[in-house]
This record gives sequence, C-alpha cells and structure tokens, in this order.
Amino acid sequence: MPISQLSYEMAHLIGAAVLMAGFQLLYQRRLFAVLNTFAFQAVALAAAAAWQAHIQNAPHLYITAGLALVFKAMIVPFALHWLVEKLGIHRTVETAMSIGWTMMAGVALVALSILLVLPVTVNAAALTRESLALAMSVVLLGLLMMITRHNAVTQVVGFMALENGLILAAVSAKGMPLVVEISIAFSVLVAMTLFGIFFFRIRERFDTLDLNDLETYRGDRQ
Amino acid sequence: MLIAAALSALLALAVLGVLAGGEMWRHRVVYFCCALASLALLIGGLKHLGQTPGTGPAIVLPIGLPWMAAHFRLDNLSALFMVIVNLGTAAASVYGIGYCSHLPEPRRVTPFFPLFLFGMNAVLIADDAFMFLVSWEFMSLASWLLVLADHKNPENRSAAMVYLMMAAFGTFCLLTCFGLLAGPEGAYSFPAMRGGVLEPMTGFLVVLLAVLGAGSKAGLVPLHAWLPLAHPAAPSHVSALMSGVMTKVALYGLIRILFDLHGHVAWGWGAALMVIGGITAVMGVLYAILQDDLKKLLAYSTVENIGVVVIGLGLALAFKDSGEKTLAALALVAGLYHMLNHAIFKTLLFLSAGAVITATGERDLGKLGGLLKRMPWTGAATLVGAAAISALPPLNGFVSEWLIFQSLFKGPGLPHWTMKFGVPVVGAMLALAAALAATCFVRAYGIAFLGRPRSAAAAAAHRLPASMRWTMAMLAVLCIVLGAIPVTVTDALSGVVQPLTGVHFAVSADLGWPWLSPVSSTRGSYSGTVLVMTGLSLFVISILLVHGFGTTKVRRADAWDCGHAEDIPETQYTGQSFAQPLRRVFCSSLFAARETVDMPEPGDQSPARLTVRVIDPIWTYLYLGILRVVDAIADRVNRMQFLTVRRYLLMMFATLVFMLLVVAARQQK
Amino acid sequence: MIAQILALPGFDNPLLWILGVPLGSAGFLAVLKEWRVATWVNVGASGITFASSLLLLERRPEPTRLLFIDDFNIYLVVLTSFIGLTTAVFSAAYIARETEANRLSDLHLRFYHSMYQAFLFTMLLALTANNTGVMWVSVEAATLTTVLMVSLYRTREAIEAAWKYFILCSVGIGLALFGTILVYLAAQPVMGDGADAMAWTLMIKRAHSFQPDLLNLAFVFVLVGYGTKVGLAPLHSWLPDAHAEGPTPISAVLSGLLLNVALYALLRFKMLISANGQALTPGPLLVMMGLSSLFLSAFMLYRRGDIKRLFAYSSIEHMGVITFAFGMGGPLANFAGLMHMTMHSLTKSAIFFAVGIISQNAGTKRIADIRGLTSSHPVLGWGFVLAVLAIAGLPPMGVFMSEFLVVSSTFARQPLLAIPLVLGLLLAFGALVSRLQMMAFGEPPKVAHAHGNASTVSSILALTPLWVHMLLVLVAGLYLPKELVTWFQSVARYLG
Amino acid sequence: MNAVLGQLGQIFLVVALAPLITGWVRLVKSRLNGRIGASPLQPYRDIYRLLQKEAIVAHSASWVFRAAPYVTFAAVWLAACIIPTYTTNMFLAPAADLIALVALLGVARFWTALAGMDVGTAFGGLGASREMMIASLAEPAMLMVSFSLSLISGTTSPTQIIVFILDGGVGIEVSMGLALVALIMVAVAENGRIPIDNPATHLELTMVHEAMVLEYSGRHLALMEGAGMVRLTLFMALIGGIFAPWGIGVPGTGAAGALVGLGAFLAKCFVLATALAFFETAIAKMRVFRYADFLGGALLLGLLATIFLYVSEAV
Repeated sequence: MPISQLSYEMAHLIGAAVLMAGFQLLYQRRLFAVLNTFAFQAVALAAAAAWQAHIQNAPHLYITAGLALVFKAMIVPFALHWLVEKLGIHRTVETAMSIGWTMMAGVALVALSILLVLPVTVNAAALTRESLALAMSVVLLGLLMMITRHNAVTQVVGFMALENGLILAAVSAKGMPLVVEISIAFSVLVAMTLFGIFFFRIRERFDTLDLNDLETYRGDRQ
Repeated sequence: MLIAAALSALLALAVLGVLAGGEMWRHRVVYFCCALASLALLIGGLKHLGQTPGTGPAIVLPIGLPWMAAHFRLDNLSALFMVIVNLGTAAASVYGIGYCSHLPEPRRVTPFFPLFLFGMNAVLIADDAFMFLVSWEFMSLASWLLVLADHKNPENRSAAMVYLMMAAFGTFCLLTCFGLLAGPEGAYSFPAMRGGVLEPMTGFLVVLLAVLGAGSKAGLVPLHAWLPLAHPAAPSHVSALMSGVMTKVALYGLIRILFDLHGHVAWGWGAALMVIGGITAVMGVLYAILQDDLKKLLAYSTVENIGVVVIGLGLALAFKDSGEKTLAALALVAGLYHMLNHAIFKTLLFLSAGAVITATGERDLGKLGGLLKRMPWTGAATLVGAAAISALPPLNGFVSEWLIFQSLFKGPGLPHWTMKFGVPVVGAMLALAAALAATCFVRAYGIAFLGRPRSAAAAAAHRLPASMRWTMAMLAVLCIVLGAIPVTVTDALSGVVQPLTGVHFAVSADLGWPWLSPVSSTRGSYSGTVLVMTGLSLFVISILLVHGFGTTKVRRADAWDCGHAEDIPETQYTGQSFAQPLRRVFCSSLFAARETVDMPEPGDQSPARLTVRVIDPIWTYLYLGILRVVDAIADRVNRMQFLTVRRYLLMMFATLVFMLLVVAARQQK
Repeated sequence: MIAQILALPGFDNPLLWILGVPLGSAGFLAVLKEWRVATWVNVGASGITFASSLLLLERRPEPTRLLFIDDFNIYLVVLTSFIGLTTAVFSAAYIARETEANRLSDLHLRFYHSMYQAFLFTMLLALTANNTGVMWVSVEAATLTTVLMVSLYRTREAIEAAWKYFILCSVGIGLALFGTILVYLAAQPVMGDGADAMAWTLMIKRAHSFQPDLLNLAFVFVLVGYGTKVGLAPLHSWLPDAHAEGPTPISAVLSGLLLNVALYALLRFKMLISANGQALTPGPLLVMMGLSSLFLSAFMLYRRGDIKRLFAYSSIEHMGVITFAFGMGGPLANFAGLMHMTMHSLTKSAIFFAVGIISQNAGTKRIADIRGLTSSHPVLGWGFVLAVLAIAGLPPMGVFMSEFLVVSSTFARQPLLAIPLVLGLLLAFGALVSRLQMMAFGEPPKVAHAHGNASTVSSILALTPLWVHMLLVLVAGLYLPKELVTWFQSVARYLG
Repeated sequence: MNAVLGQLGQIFLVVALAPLITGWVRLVKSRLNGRIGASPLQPYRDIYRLLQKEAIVAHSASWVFRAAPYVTFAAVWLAACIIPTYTTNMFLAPAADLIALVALLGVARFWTALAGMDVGTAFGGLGASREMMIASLAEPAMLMVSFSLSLISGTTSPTQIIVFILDGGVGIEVSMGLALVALIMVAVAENGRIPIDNPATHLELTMVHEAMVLEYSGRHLALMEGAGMVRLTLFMALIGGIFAPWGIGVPGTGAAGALVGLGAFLAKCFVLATALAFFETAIAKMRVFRYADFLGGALLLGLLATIFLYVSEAV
C-alpha cells in the first residue's frame, strides 16, 4: 500500500506530540504533574503505534499500542501516584539545573538529533526519517530528565520517557520483527517489578526515595 | 644439546625445590644439581667460544607466539655471556649448598633459584623478541620472589616492590623497542629484525628505549634505584647473582640491540651513552662511599661498574659509526672484558658479604671489624676481590679498565667536536670513579675485616661451611688468573666482537702473546704476565734484602697510637668518619650532605652529637616526585568513586553527546 | 516471521542442550528446597552445559535465523560454559561456608541458584543468537538476573550497588536498543523487511551496501550502550560496586563472562562496520574509551581499600586494554584483543575465586586486614600470587602474550598512542603489585578467624577451580592450540 | 746497550739513588731554615739503623699489617722500574705505561691505607681516610696528564713519549705547560709534600701519610720510608724525563749514552730536589679540606691540557 502524504503528516504529528510531552516533562515542577504528563506521553505513543500499525499494515503493532496505552498510560502512572502518596514523598520536583537551562539543553539536543538523523537517512523511507529524529530527541530528553532531577520518582519517569522514545523508533522502523516489541514490553514489565522491589526495600531501609540519601551509604570509603 | 639438557634440568629442579619441604639435605641436593647444570652451561658456552665465529645450531620449539614458534640460538655473543653468567651461577650454587641452611626460610629460596638461573640463560639464547622478553621477565619474576624471600621485613617488601616496578618499566621499554624493530607486520624473530631498515626517527626511538629498558635492569643512573634496595634484601648468593650476573644479562640485551639488531646507531648515541656511563660511574661510587650497609655498598659499586662498561660500549658505538672499526672492536672488547671481570669479583664480594652476615649476623659496617683474623679464608679472598674491583694491577679489574682507558684515549681522534671535547671529560669521570672505587673498597675492607671488632657479634664470628669458603677462594683465583693472562682473554673476546664490528681484531697482534698492545707496540702496551713475574721477583728481592741486611725479630705489643693507649674499639675510625672528607669534598652539593653538631652547654653532662644528613637527589626528586604526582592524581580521580547515580548518568550522557558531536563533525567533512 | 525466528534446534543439535539445560535447571532450582542438593544440581547442570559445548568443537550446527555458531562465538561459548562450570564448583564450596556463617537464608539460596543458571542461559543465548534483537533481549535479561544476585546480601551497600547497576545498565541497554534499531534501519533497505535484516550471518554478507552514515550513528549508540555493560570509562560506574557487593561467585562471572558478552556484542557491530567499508572507522572512539578506562582504573587502583573493588577496577583496566586493541585494529592487535578477552576471563575469575576464599578466611574484604597469605595459606596464597601476577601481565602467563602483541604492534604503528598505553599499564601494574605484596607477604595476622577452619573437602573444592584456571592461563601463555589460533585469526580479519 | 742490562741498571739505580735525593732535599731545607742539617747520606744510615731494630707489631694487627710494607715497597719499586731515568732502552718498558704506573702507585697506597686501618687505632683510620681522599683527586689528575701526553705523542708509554719528544715531535705548547703544572701538583700530593702533607710532622691533626705508618717500626718502617723515597725519585724521573728529556740514553748509543744519561739524570734530580726544597720552605701547609681545591685544580688543569690541544688546533 503506497503511503500517502497524509499518513506522513499524521505520523509526524503524533511523533511531535510525544516529543512535546517530553519537553513538558522537563518543564513540570510538581510530581503529580510529571506523572500526568508522562501518562499523556504514553497515550501519544500508543497513538503513534496504532497509526503505524495502520499505515504499515502491521497488525502486531496494535499490540504494542495497546500495551503502551494500558501499561504506561494507566498502570504505571497510577502505581507511581500510589507510591508517592504511600511513601509520603515530597511533591515538588527537585532539579539539579534550572528549568530554563534544562529547556535550552533540550532544544539543543533536538537540534543535534535532527542534524544527525536527517542527512543520513536521505535514502531511507520518508516515514522513518523524521520519526527517527523525533524518537532520538525523545530518548535524549529522557536521559536529560534523568540527569537533571534529584528525585527518584522523576528519574524513573525520565527512564520510561527514554523507553518511550525507543518504542517510537521501533514502531517507525518498517517491518521490524515483533520480537523487539515483545522484549520492550517485557523489559518494562520487569523493570517495573524491579522498581517495586527496590522501592519497597529502599523504604524499608532509608525512609526516603531521594537518591541523595541513598548515596551516602557507599562501600570503600577509606 | 648439553645446554638444552641443562636448561630443562633447571626447570625440573624448580619443581624439586618446591618438593624439598623442610628437609635440608634435599635443598642441598637441589643446589648441587644447580651447580652441575651451571657447569654444563659453562662448558657449553666455552665450547662454542672455542669454535670459529658464526651462529650455532638453532632450536625451534612449538611454544611462544603461535604463528612463529620459539627460536633459540647460540652465537658467539650469547656464548660469551653464557660463560659470564654461569661462572657466577656455578659459584652461587656451590655456595648455596652450604649457605641454604643459614637462611631464615630456605623453602622460599630453593624453588626460585633454579628458575632464576633458567631465566637468565634463556635470555641469552632467545632468538626472537617474544622469547627474549618472556625469559627476561621470567628472570625478573624469579628474582623478585627471591628478593621477597625474607618477606617479613617490611623493608624487603618495599624493595621488592620498587624492583618489580623498575623491572616492569624496563620490560615495557624493551617491548616497545622490539615492537619498533619488528615493524607493524610483527616480524619478531631476530634474523628478520636484522634485515629491517629503520627510519631515522624510529632508529632513534629504538636506541632510546633499549637504553631505558636494559639500563633500568643494569642500573644506569637514574634508573639504578632498585639495586641498592633489592640486593641487600635478597639472600646473599642471590644478590651475588643479581648484581654480578643479572646486570650483565641486561647489558647483553643492550649489546644485542645496539650492535646486532639495530644496524646503524648514530655516533651521537655513543656520546650520550658515554656521558650516561660517566655519570653512572661517578654517582654510583659516591653513593657507595656513603653506605654503611655492606650489601648496599656493593650494590652501588655495581652501579659504578655498569657505568664503566657503558662508557666502553658508548665509545664502541661512536667508533663504529665513524668507521673506526678496529677501535670499536677495542672498546667493545674492553667493555666485555670488564663485564666478565665484574661478574667474577662482584659475585665474590657479595658471597663474602653473605659470609660476613652469616658469621656475625651484622651487615652494618659500624658493627664489624677484625674479621680477617676470625675468617682468614673469607678475608683473604675478599681482599683479592676488593683489590680487583679497585682496578689494581695485576688483577683482572685493572686490565679491563686499562683497555677502556686506552680506547678512551683514542676517542678525541674522532672527527666530531663533541667527542673531542667530551671524551676527555668522560675520561676524567672514569678516572675519578676508578680512584673513588679504590677509596670505597679500602674503606669497606678496612672497616669490616681489619682493625678491632666493633661489636660482640663481630668478635664472635664463626666458621663457615667449606663449600662457601671454597667458592670464594676459586673466584679469587679467577681474579688473579684473568689479570695475569689478559691476552688469552682478549683473543677469545675478539672472536665475539668480530660479527658485531665487522673486523677481526687482535689486541696482541704486534708484540705477541703476553703483551697487550691494542693499537701498535709503540702506542702503549701492558703485560699482566710480565708485571706479575717482575712484581713477584721484586717482592721476593725486597724480602731477601730486608732480611739479609737486618733482623727478622718481631715483638708483639699494644698499639702505640701516639701514646693514646686505650682499649676501646669505638675509638677506631668508623665507616662514617672514614667517608667524612669525601663527603665534604664531593657530596656537599650533589647530595646536599650537611653535618650538624649538637654540642651540649658547658656543664651539661649529655654527650655531644654529630648528625649527618644526606639527601639522595635522584630518589627524592625523581622517584618520590613521580610518586607524589601519581598520588595527587589518584586522589583526584578517586572522587569519581563517590559520585551520585545522577552524576554517573551525567557522565554517560556527556559521553553520548560528545560522541554524537564527533560523528556529526566527521560526517560534515 | 516469528516461526522463522523461533525455529528451535533439534535434539541432535548441541545448541539445544547448551541453552536448554541452563534454562531448565533454572526452573528446577527455583522450586528445589534443599540447598545442598541445589549446589550439586547447579554443578551438574553446568557440567552438562560445558560437555555439550565441547560437542560444538566436533560438529558445528548449521546457522538458523535464531542461533548460529561461527569462529567468533564458538570459543566464547566454550569459555562461558567452562567458567560457568568452574564457578559453580567454586560456588558450591563458597555457599557451604557462607551458610555456615549464616549469611544466607534458604530462600535466598534457592533464588541464587536459579538465577545463576538463568544468567548462564542469557549469556549463552546472547552469544549464540543470530538476531540482533534476541541478543539484545538476552543481554537485558542478563542484567536483570545479575542485579538480583548483586543485591542478594540485602545490605545497604549491596542494595545501593544493585540500584546503581540497574539504573545505569538499563539506560545503557536502552541506548543499545536504539543503536540496534538504527542498524536495522540501515540494513532494511538492502535486506528487506523482517528477521533477515537482523541476522548476523546474512547481514555481514551484504553489509557493504548498507547506509554508512546510519551505521556510524548506530555505532555510537551501541558503543555507549553495550560499552556501559563492558564497563568502559566513563560509563563504568556500576561495575566496581556491583562486583564488590554481590556474592563472590557472581563477581567472578560478572568479570569473567558478562563483560566479555557485552564486548562480544559490541564487536559484532564493529564487524558490520568494517564489512561496510565506507562507514567511519570506529577505531578512534574505541581507542579513546580504552585509554580512558585504562587510566581511570589505573589511578583508582591506588586508592582501593576493598579487595573486590580492587579487582573490579582491574577488570575495567583490562576491558580498556582490549577495547584499545580492537580500536587499533589490524591482524596483530585484533588477535591480541581476542586473546586478552579469553585470558582475562580465566584469570580474573580465578582471582575472584581466590578473593572469595581469602575474604571468607579473613572475615573481611579490607586489604589492610589481609596479610601474609603465602605463609598462612600457602596453596591459596601462591595461587593468588600467580593469578595477580598473570593479570598484571607477567610472563609466562597468557595475558603477557596479548599485552606483548598489543603494545608492540601499536608502537610500530602509532608510537604516540602506545606511550599512554604503556604508562597506564605500568601504573596499574604498580598498584596491583603493591596490593599483592601487602596481602600475600609479610607476617600473617596472629588471630585465627572463626571462619578460617573450613573442612578440607570444601577448601579443596574451592581451590581446584583457581588452580585449573591458572594452569590453563599458564599453558596458553606458552602454547595455543592450532584451532584457537585459526579462529582468532579469522575473526581478527573480520574485525578489520 | 742491552735492554735487559739497561733494565737491571734502572732497577738498581732507583733504589740506590732514592735516599740520596731525599737526603739532599732535607739538607737544602735545613740550610734554608738556617740550620746546618744532616749529611745527604743520612737517610742511608737511618734505613740501615731501622733494619737492625726489631719490628714491633700491635696485638690487634693481622698479616695485612706485616705484608703491607713489602707489597708497598715492591709496587713502588716496580713502578719506578718502568720510568726511564738514564736510558730508554729497557726490557720492561712495554710491560706497563702511564696508566699502569698510576695503578701501581695505587696498589702501594691501597696497602698502606689498609695497613693504617689494620691496627684499629683512630690515627690509622684518619690517615687512611685522608690519603684516599687525596688520591681520589690526584689519581684522576695524573690520568688526565697521561691523557694529554698520550694525545700529544700518540702513546701512553713513558719511554715512547720521551722518544717522541726527543725526536722533536712537539714544540712548546700550552697543553704541555698545563700538563707540567698539573703533574707537579700531583707529584706534590702523591709524595706527601707541603702544602698537602708535611713529611716531617707528627702533629696529630695535620698528618696524613705519617698517620698511616704510625704503628710501624724496625724493618717495616724502613720499607715504608724507602718506598716514599723511591716514589719521590720516580716522580722526578717522570717530570725530568718527559719535560726535559735531553741527555737520556736511547737504544744504539751504547754504554756512553747510558753514562751521559746517568749524568743528565743526576743533574735533573739535583735541580728538581733543590727546587722542591725551596718550594716547601716558601709556602705553608694547607688545611685538610682545602686539598680538594688544590687537587681539583690539578684535575682541571689536566682536563684543560687535553682540551687546549684542540683549541690550538682549531685556531
């Protein structure tokens, strides 16, 4: 099936929504707002996956879309919400770098992604080109979020934003075998379980989720 | 065949050494077998030396680098060094038969001793870079373990540490040097390297690295730091080998690379080597004069002698590059001769130091004295060794120094102005070193063996096993023989230098057998043989004259001492007081030697104190400096162990972005 | 498409056993209650795995879309299953003594054994997978299993180490996935949609027509991603703590196996790049990472007070050397890198075996409290000395041969790069030897610790793997089997 | 004249003449000090007297102490045998050269110093220590002189150098002058003359050579004194022979040449001994730690002598 102009633009639009959500994540100062934004990003991702499934005529991508919608947009934010309340974590986001600088760094990263991806994918299907640039931006923004936040919950969110970027890239890659999607879903599942265990243990021992406290206990101090 | 059998036997002996356990006779058997193996190797080397110049049979073993196999070959140079090495090892092994029972933990010595012998011999016959380095490191490793034999003493541990570090440094230098010689295709066999053509820059680096690599093992200043630490730490028969023999193996490496593998070393390197040698000789002997520890003193004296040899080697290089092949051969013969001699008398002296330490338990000169009476054999042999190392005729040490001086005196004939002006300066350094060496050994021998005992331990020195005494006696005889028949030795050596300098050279061509006349009969000559005969005759005549004209009566009495009759051995000159004039003259600026007198107030009963402070500039500024730098960097780097997860992620992120930028930049091109 | 990938091997195929036995026993051990039996099941399963891996030497199965065996991974599979076996043997002794000291509960032990086999399974799958995606999944799974094992002791330090390990490696593995997707995108126009564009055996043949720029970009992500797992500085941060806080057998397999597998993944991608020909050479990046790892760890070694962290940093150092070698490229350096990988695995796991016993004997991991091992425990002490000397690069052990080749070939081509390499090696050498001397020599401590009197059986059991490894390393330093050399050389050619 | 005969004559001559030269120096010095002084033959009597006395050996001394006088004397004598005095036609000439000469003197010093330390008194050690310090600078200076002479004449053999200079191979050169000064300074130090050492002193703090032989008596002391006298003769022969070789007998001139040579040698010794006495009377002894400056100067002069050869060549 030939891919129409509309299909591109739709795909790019949804991709751009994911990226926008990524920026918003950087911008949020309140923990619950971060979780909500993350949920929004996951929804956008699900939409992107579904759209790709539609235009590539690849039904298995619907599964990915469904997973993203149910798992990332609903269960995870809900679980984190619950954790924050349960553990009584500070509701404000502690940043290591001022929001303004973070945003600027984010813009620079997006520029870098475009600079890198667009020229090199001249021969690739147009569908993939821009999606790839968008996905890479989301990955880098997720990473940026992880390094500019002190709070463990925000870091986890950053990590998952990074994974969202990965999935965006994966679904945009034409004909990529299912195994990848399965693995991503699988890894997120496991990652969550692990996080749960960790949170449980960390609360058990440290009373807080702030990584600054966690890091004071370190072997090999001389 | 003999050699291969002996080497395999040494490996087997190492296993036996492990199995020897606590039974002392088993250890003795191992040492005895080591001596046999050394003798076999010695004979193998001598047999090859007797043949016409040329390379011996090669042995290829299916080990080593997989696509190359291990090559071994005995040529004249290796054969000579095999003789040098195994003279020392044979002596040390025989000595070990008696000595091993005096060691605190013989089980930590016996297994590694044969390995050490194996390593040194394997270096000599290795015919490819890989086996050379494996053997080289084998030698270092075994000797490191031997230095650690008395590991409970923290000083020995730090000595071993410094030693192994320096050894590793040297190995890396040699490794890179061979890498350059082999080229990017990895032609690691020596015959392939010989054929290689080197760029000027590469050639320069090869020589530099060879000098650093072999020099750190041989003990060239400023890479000598490990010698005075490691030699005292090791058991004495091992330190004899490390000092007398292993340093020669290092010089073998240097000669192999500079004269054989590297086709064409520029004369400038010869000049540089001469200067390094001169500095090494003078610094080494000055250090030696300041030492109170018998074995440290000997170790520094080794540094000096290595310097002397290196002067000869440098001179040979300079002559060779300038086309003066005969003079190159002369200088090389002189250097090789000195190595042979040093191997003998330094082994002797270390063995005697071991004997002194065994007999008294002391190695501080300040606690010794009067040992000649308690240990007449050791004392006499040591006297010969001390005289030989002080380059006194008619002993062997003099002959080689004479040859070096002779070739040095021809140095200004070279067309380079650097050499014209530099050679006399190096000559002055060599002369200074030779004179100071005599001072050093007058001091060492006079304080330790003559005079009155300075401690109860020295007064109660006990007899030693026969094997130890005989070893020393044999070495002393060798010192005399090699001095008395120099021409025989140089004739043998000229066969060794022929392939290296490309000219057949006979130092006795002009006047015939007993006369050593390096250039021509009218250009200065020497005959140890004639000198010994005449000297002995004059000695006998003096005795006859004196006894003929006068009385032979002798009366024993108390020492007169200008009327200050006393019975306190402490009033004798000590090592430190003996060194005082020299310390003031030579060391006040070089070592920042300072004396402070702490004189009590009048009426105060406390004793006055004289404190001597000497700073070793090389150790303080070079080695400790490096250590400080490493420490400071390590402190800074260590902060990275204690960052937060977020910062680690930041590092990762930065790496990623950096690499992306690199790719972006490279793609734009 | 799925069926294509999941075409399972038949019973006569050794790969079935190599992968099936660890997976099956992981499940079995998860329900097995008696830990004493479990240790032996663990050993037995690893033994069967090793035995079946030896069958590969006889007969290589045909590559499928899922699994394949070639010159590169064959020896790694054998090596992995071998170290898996020896570590299992060591682990049996180690666990016995840990339970004596009441440090581990039964539940923990069940979990431990099950995870051990699961870990082996993921390692072997990553090595044999003929699909970039499957390989990625296995490496991810390997991370998860080891995270759980690192946190086994439930101490604050262990949890923190595991947390750090988990976060950093998850991010790394995410980046690696992005790289994998990029490679797929580069391959897809040539290979067509589907699993063909992810199969090593197929991709390598047509890699020359891949989009080179995309490969460049992909390689950066793969390098940072898998490089984190390899422990290249400055991505190394998880490694020392994860090694130090987990049970010692896990440190042994982390250093000896996991790092190799991650490096293997990295090298597979490098093969694609060099087969492509037009892509930028990744050499400079690898050399840079190699040198930074070497220097960082060399200096770090001087400040380590914890014996396990010390050797963890030494692993970073060696990974740096290996990466450097592959960065230099050329037949000699690549050969050296492959050899160094093998030798490092054997030696480092041997060191960790020794370290495990040492710290159990001494009751501490503090270097300052460990003294005079060659006097107090001669067999262990001398084995430890031999192993540390081997890892420090002294002949006649195997590491020397590889370092010889790396340094000499580098110096002949790029003296300016070789100088820092040599300096770094020398620095690391100094740190290791000084620590070695502190621990192995000197007066042993007077007080005999409570754990110092283990039964002879368990101490022989604990020491055998150590000496077996050292014997292999010793032999390899002087003699390499012809087959291994041929494999190394053919892989070295592919690596460019 | 036969080389063997020439050699035998030389061997005899140096021993026979040595006390006379020492006696002459002492006589001139006495006269300069305003004393009458003993006969120049007095040293012969002294030595004979010492030979008749029994030798006293300290309890703490070993065989080194007793052997040292003989070794010292034989070494110095051997060294003196190879420096041509009255003829260059000597059998032993090729057996040793200037380097060997330095070393032979070194043998004598080595044994004397050891003997000084053997008794185990403070003075013996003091003497040995100072003597070796002096030697450590004097020996290199002497070797540098040999170096420059070897560069000028192309040989290190004293006989050959004399032959070369006699043949007019060298004119008046800066280097020769520098070498001469250096050699004289070395000779002063080697023989223990003022300003380095005072052979007549027994003041504890200043003695060097005397401190070493303090414990000797009888025939041992005779030998030690004799060795000193021969050494002085040796240096006079060396200086006189190389810097004023005229008159010395060369091969082929027969007995007449030898006689002329003998006369020339006696004349040179007479002049040098008188000059030495004047010199010693005119100056004062140095402090011990100033020796280094004096002898370091000699060493540098020797070095300069070699370097000046090329400077003059280049100009």
